Amino acid sequence: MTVCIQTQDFDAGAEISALRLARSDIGAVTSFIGQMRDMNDGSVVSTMTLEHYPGMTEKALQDIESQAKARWDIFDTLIIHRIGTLKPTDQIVLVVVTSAHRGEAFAACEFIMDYLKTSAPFWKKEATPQGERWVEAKVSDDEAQARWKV
Amino acid sequence: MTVCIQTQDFDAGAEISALRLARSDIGAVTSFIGQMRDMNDGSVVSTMTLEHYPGMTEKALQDIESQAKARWDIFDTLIIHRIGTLKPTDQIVLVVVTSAHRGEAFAACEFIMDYLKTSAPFWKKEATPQGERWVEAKVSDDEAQARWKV
Amino acid sequence: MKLLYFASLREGLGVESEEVKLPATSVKGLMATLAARGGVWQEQFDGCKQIRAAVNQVLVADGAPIQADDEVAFFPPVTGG
Amino acid sequence: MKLLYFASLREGLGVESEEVKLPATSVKGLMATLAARGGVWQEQFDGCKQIRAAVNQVLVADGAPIQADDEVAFFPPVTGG
Repeated sequence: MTVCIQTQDFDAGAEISALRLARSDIGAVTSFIGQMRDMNDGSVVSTMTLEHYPGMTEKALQDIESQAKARWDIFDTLIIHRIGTLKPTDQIVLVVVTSAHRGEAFAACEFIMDYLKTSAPFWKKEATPQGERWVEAKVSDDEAQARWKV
Repeated sequence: MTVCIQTQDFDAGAEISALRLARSDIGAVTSFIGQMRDMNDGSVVSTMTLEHYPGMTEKALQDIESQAKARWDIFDTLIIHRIGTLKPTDQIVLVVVTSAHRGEAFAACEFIMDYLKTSAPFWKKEATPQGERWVEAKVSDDEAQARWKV
Repeated sequence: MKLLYFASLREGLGVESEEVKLPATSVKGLMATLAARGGVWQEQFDGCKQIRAAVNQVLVADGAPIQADDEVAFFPPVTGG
Repeated sequence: MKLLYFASLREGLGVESEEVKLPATSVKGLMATLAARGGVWQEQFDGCKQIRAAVNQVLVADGAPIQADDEVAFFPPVTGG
């Protein structure tokens, strides 16, 4: 249950290794990396700047991890989310989940991403040839979160 | 679309990096690592030996990747599966999927694992204090695969 | 009461944060009070734009109560990840 | 026809592979022929144990046809991953 908000890049391989070697009863390790695309909504994007709400961000991500832990039989979770200015192929977010079995690890990892997308206070601003623009929230993200409701 | 069957260990971080940096339109990278647990069915397990069917294994895994590619809008897939003798916390299998969006990447990665579990010709033999024993296939694996049927 | 504004809403208002003396109310009530300031405030809080609210750093619905010493943040739907 | 046996089935039979001269048949037909050898063969192929078959390295159902020059493999349900 770790949450990091940082400007610097992260070493996904090292983070995954640390989590997976923490216990010898782990059978499944799922991970997700979100990275910056060079195109969005039909426009070339040269850089992206991530703003967040310090204080609330950490709370929101810890709450998402707690919900995942309460819901699935998992051992540990890690969320790293970057802020500041990024360029295409830069890593934005890493989520890692360890469990005895793969079904729980997959579900918890996807759940964390779906909740992060709709309830963690981050906002993206893109630089395009037509100027800067704020990324609009997607209806599909609300729908992805809604799937997890009981 | 890569399949590797090998006795040596793999560097999951390096493999994930290679796939995710291959294109600048990738937004989502999902990965799964299966690793050896020190307990199974209530018994301590000291080592595990993986047997496979050379020739068919490669075909079966390539077929699973093709099915995933036909079914979801994904860019690339990687499957590495080890054979030979492993000890607890050793990595057994790595699956990596890249896509523009996370929903497709998560689904394809889990689909590949579920199909691998029921249709790739690998068999595990465990060494326990009570002697050697073949791991029995699980009904839950058949059920996991059956979910993906149309 | 401490008020915070983020992202496009912060840019639209030209204000990042402010301290205000207001009685206990609800999210909806506070938004009406802010819209009544007119100009860019009315434009942002007239109900046409999707605005999310957090009270003491927890996402809440429009009907949620607000106490006089709460930290209240307004922002557009989030787009992280 | 080339026959291959894997994992617990290979150990139970004490045979890894063999070349046999048999006419075209089906998976079910071939299993009956092997069971008719008696002893460990009957024990393994009597229908009580779950056995999977692959013809020319593709998983098939019990009714699948087998040609005289096919590679046929028998094995217990797989347990990789």
